[in-house]
Amino acid sequence: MSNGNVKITPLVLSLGIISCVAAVLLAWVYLITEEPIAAAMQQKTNAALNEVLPAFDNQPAEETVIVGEVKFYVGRKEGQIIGFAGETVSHKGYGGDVTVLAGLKPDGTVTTVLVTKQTETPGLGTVVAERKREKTLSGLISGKKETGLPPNRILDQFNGMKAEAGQAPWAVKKDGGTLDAVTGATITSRAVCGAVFTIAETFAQNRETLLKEKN
Amino acid sequence: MTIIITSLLFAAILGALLALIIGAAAKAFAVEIDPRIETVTDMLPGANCGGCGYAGCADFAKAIVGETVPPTQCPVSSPEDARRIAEYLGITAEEKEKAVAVVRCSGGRSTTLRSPYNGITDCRSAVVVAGGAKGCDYGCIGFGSCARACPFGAIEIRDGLAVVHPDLCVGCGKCVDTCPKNLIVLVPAFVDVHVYCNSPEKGPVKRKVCKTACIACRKCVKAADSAEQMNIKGFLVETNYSNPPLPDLVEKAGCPTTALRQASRHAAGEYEGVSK
Amino acid sequence: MADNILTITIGAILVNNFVLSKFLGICPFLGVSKKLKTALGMSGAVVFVMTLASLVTSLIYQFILSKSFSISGTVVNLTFLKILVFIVVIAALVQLVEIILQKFSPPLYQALGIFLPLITTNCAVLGAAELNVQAGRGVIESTVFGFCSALGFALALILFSSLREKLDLAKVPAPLQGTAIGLITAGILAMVFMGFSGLV
Amino acid sequence: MNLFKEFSKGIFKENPTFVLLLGMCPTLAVTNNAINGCSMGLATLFVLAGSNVVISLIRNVVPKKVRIPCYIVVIATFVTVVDLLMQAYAPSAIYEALGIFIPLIVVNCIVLGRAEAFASKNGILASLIDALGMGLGFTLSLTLIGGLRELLATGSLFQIKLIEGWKYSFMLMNQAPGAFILLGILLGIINWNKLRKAKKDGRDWTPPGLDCSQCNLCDLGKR
Amino acid sequence: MSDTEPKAVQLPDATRLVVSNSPHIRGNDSISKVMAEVLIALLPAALAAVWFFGLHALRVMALCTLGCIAVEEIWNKCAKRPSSWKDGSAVVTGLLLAMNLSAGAPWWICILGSLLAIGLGKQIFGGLGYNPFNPALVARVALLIGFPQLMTSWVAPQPGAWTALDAMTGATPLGASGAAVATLKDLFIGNVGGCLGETSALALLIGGAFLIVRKRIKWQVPAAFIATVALISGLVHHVNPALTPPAIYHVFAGGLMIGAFFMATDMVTSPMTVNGALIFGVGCGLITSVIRIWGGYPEGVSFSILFMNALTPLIDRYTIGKPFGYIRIKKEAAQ
Amino acid sequence: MSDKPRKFKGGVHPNDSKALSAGKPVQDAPLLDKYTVIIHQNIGAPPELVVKKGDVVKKGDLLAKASGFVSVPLHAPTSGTVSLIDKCPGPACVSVPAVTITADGEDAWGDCLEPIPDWPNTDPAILKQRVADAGIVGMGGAGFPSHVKLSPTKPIDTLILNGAECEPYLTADHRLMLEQAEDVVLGAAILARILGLKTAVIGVEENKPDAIAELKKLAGKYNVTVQSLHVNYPQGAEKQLIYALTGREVPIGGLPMDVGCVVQNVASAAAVAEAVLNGHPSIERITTVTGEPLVNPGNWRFRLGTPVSKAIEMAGGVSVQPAKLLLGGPMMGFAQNTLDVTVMKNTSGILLIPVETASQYTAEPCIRCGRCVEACPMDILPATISQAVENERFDWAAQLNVLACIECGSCSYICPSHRPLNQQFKRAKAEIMAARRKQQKK
Repeated sequence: MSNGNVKITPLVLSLGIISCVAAVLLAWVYLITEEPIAAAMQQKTNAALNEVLPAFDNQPAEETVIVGEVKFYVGRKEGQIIGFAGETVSHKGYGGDVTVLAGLKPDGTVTTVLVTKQTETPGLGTVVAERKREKTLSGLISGKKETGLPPNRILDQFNGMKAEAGQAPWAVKKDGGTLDAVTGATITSRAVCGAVFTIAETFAQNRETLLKEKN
Repeated sequence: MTIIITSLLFAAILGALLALIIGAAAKAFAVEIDPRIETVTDMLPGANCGGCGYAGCADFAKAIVGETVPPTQCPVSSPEDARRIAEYLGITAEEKEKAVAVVRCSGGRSTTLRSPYNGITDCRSAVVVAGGAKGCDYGCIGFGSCARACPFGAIEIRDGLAVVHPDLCVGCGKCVDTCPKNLIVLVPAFVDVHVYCNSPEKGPVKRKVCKTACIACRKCVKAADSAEQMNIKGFLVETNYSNPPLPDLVEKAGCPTTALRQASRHAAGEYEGVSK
Repeated sequence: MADNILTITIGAILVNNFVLSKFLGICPFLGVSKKLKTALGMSGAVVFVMTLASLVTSLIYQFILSKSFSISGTVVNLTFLKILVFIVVIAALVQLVEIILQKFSPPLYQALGIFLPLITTNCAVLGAAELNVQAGRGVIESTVFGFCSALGFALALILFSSLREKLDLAKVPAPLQGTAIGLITAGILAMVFMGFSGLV
Repeated sequence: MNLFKEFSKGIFKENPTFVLLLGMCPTLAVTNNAINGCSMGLATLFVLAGSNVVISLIRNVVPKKVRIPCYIVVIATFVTVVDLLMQAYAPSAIYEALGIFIPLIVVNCIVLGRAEAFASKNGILASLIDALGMGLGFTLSLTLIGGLRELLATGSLFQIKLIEGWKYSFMLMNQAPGAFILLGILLGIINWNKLRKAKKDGRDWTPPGLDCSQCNLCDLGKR
Repeated sequence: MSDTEPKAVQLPDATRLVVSNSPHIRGNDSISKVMAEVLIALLPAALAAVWFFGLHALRVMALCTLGCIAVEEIWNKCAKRPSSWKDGSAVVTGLLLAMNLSAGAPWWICILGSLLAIGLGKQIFGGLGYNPFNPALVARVALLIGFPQLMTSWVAPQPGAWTALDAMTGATPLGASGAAVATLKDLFIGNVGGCLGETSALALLIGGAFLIVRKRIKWQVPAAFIATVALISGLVHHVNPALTPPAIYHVFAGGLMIGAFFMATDMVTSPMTVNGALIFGVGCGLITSVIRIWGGYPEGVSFSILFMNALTPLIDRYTIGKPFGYIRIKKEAAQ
Repeated sequence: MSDKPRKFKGGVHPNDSKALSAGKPVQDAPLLDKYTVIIHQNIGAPPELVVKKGDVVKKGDLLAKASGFVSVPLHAPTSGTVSLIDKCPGPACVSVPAVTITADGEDAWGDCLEPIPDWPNTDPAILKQRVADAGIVGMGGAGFPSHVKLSPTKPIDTLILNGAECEPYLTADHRLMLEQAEDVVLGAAILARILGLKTAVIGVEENKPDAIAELKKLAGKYNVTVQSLHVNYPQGAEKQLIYALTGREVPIGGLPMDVGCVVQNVASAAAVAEAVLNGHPSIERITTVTGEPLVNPGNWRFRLGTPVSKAIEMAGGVSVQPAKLLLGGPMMGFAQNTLDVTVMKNTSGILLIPVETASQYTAEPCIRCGRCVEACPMDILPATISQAVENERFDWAAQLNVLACIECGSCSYICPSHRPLNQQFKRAKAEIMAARRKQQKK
């Protein structure tokens, strides 16, 4: 069998046709899934906001203010601002970017911290980032449902902290700070810590403007 | 709809471009591969034993297709297999007799003199020390280099003697090269009578170190149906494999040292020194 | 920028080693590590192709796929074609490299040629392209990342193959021979590389 | 009957993970728990089935020279479809956990390997059955590995804690080294069983070597 | 033989003469002697550990040693191999493993560690002599990754108190504020928290010196290792004191001493040639410093040694000295 | 040259056990009624037999003549009748052809070679021919024909006499140097003349101070230097000796003449002196019969063909059954499985090893301690080669320079895992050489 005289036309044709069919198919699937994907993302954001903000009755996902690196969601109840949710992305994660969402009282006190998006090492970096309710066998059998946000040793230590504008950044113990870090996941801890501080500090700096926002 | 058309266009251009490149490349750099090689490889046993003298079955297949060797050179495949390959390639294949290996020694631990040996238990290593520490300079060392070399598990070490199981042996000849004493020979499989001794020494010398040595007493030569069935070479009798005796010769001759044996019964452990 | 590139370098080679912590390119890692010599050849080919592929895919993504443009009123974004385009481009690239090498540098082709077809299906190449998109790296950073990840792959591959040459001589229990002991060794190697975690 | 054989071979005799040793990257990467392993397996199953059917369809019209690129295009299409569908409908935690390994199904040797070794030589039904068998085998293996890793690491299965009050987690199993080591040990156990059987039957059997001999995409393994 | 003729000269019985290869006499060295000397060298450190951490240290050591022997023997039984604990290597591995654990380590950590050390680190590769990685370190690193919290919480030393067990946090003298954690004298004598073998630099130095004098280890390995760590940490401290404590802390604190003298010098897993040993030591020192100063784990000794273990085949390969009379061949070939 | 003892790299220091026989003066072995002389006693081509069964020979008569350049003639050890030409056990446990002479008891010399008393003024070529005619071989162990060494194809500047005797137990050369110092030094001077050199160096290990003193007394007279050597095994190996004395490295696969040296054993030198001055061919040698199991170890002057059984009888027999019987020293000697083997030109010792010290160990896995690397005088990596051989990777062993191995056994001696390193190297060398021969044939 010699391939010396391959005809190029059938090659071009077959590969071209297949590519075209593929492209059409993909475009079609894309069109179908476009909306569900957006909806899924929206839902995710809302779910997270529900966790960090007190009960609100507006649409915080649609009422956002971007200050520097931080995106603030404004939470209202009956028109009154009841809290903010600050979201920022830290590029200092171990396995990539870490997106942190922190709930803030109007006075700037951190209420709850969530990591909404991360690609950290499973079982190590994720220990820092995840709030996971552990299902147990007996729990399943008894059907008891635990509600509320599952605790996380690292994330919960920010609760109640408050930053002053221009103060020195919060730091983990390894860097001479006061905050605990997970051994072997210092990087993730550091990234989360930095992100929370960025949110709190940015809020402190712009508190006045934010509170006045569309009031 | 626009998105569909755009992606269509994009993909069409990309696909066509790609195919163009590959097609052009294929045209410019044609490589000839004979598809028959693969087919022949598939028809071979695939044991990669190397018995044919090539580095594995694929290599051998290449040689067959190149008509440098006949397919019958594969010691493992049956004559029918070889014929099938030959038919496929449209060449003629002469029949090759099936061969088996024979270890020409009957000196087990109980029948021959051995010194205590301390060292690597491997024939090829032992032979560099004191010639394997045996009373007989020509006998089987019994550390089983051949048994380890056999890809078919056809050689067993029994009481310090390598014994070939003729029914398992395919005659690939791997063991032949491993034996440092050159004791192993390939013989036609249908012959069952062999002289299990390889010592060219004079009878009394052999008897001093081994109970089952061939002492060239000629009993078997006389008992044979025709004179050419057993050859005398020096102080050693050998089966004439081009005119082999019948198995009943062993009974008829009544070899005084039992060096003359039937391979099948030798493997079954029916003689002195090899009993299971 | 400089700091970032240093981070990418150390991160890709040691900390987030492609094979040992990201599980990319396991097949060639296991497959061509039998002899140190082949491992070296494979490493060279991967470094070459991955750098090039990272550059090309990053270029395509930055300037075509990720751009939203408007055609007759509809906003069109072709990002969803990413996987298709990347893999096809990589396949073509490998082919092209093979042809060019064969034509212009026969010795290099002798050394790397046999590994090239394998690289098409080396998920490290596509993985690098995907990771670059995910991390939003620019063209230069993407290329550096591709190069360094390939170096990391090469490091792991060479270490592993030298260990395997040693294991060939070991009296590994029969059931564990072959792939099993190879995977376990790789596991210990991965454990060692975890020590670098936190460097960047 | 024959079809059933085609189907079952992927699960046991030619299990892609434990016997053919294909698709090692996802096998190791996304099996940190049973759910991830299972979802990855199912995603692969979908791609495998789709591409096998399509490739079987087009096998006679595609010129040999552009065979592999065409197959890759087909596979990439199905992968993108899976990617989009999962993004839209799968729980976001799972989609995120699988990460880039969804796009990387494209280069999973199982998919291309089956396309090349089976679908390009067989009819549509046989190819589909083969794909389903292989995919199921892959899914089961991944779920098994994922489950074991989860169990050894945190004492839970399908994210349900089995041993309550066990406060220590063996993180090693959750991470890269654990994946390698566990798979190695599992292979060892399987080999041990096979060796035992072979010995009983008086056969010689050596565990598969660590080279490309299982994969037939290029002839590197045969060199 | 010749009982009937008592006066006759007695000749040896030829059939009982053993045939073997030269040399026909052997030195009286053996593996168990080598291991015994390593154990003797570990004795000061073990005693120091018992002094500082009391009976808990003894418990950990006993558990690990017995655990390793048990795992070794069970494995041998299952794999139908001859019993091998008597060669002492399992005991050494067990004791070294114990040296890498905290006095407060729970019993199951010791047993799991033994399983990892002997099973995963050694027997899986075919037993003594075939393991590419130091078994005790494999176990330690596996445990460290597996139970990071547990493995980095130490017990406070209480010299002479036999049963006290005070947990303390994971602050190590290797942190930036090293001097605040322990004084130099404490470090040298061993009055600091840490693994059993990480405490007393003095005891380890005595043991190491013994091994070097007995020529059981190559002095090049610990020398190059410690010197590299001292050099790099000294330089970094000089440039940026906030980043890391002075070199002397790096040398005496943490696992450097035990690593350099007892782990890196493990014959099976380190290069055989002198040049190789130097490269090995320098490499260990380099990686240790990097992990200690910039890395996520507080201690880098075990990782660095394992990494260099992995490099050992390559080092061995490229540091093969020229044999006697080799230079001349080359010269002649050149002519 | 300074007086400081010279040494080489590596080596081991076994317990030398020389005290058993060092103090025993050499005795002449009594005449036996039968001598079985092995025909092939040299490295190279076997000599051609010139007698047949029933021939009557005188002491010193030719039994076999040299069959080529690398071959030496063989002479009758005593007068008598050639009673049998057959195979007898050889030193390597394999039967070899031998001539049996039944002594007539007269022990009468036949027509000997002409003595050359005026050797300082004789043509070196004649002297060299004499060495060849007398059948002199390297009596240290290898049995390499001496005249071949004396015909170098490269310029020679140093003649070295090997009196190191580094093998434990052996004292034959020691006694020789002590009792026949004059012969040794004279032999050295003759050899130097053959090579056209003015001087020669005799290297002696410093554990033989009496021999050194004795040689030094005579050294000045014949313009020979005596150099003491560090006590270390294998000091007597040719290449190590050259290195210790001159600092030159003999290339792998090379000969001493490649570095301008010729090395002769002291016993060979004494034999040369005997052959030149008295015209006596090489038919006897001093052999140490020793070992703890022996009742009365000592040194004897045996004729070629003396059976080991007789030698052991002379030494009073054994008190306990020994584990091994060796020809040569314990480090490089050959184990025997019969007492019928006979003394040859290169039999420096007959050694019985007791069960307690015989190396009968089972090999354990290599722990890579590197002791063998330190001990190897050739600076190769025994441990790695051993692994290669174990896995039958002879190509790799060749890469690792296994062919440079001098089989001194230092590595096996020192190995704590009791690995049969030396045997593995012997096999590797045999396999590699066989493969090369096969290659060449192709």
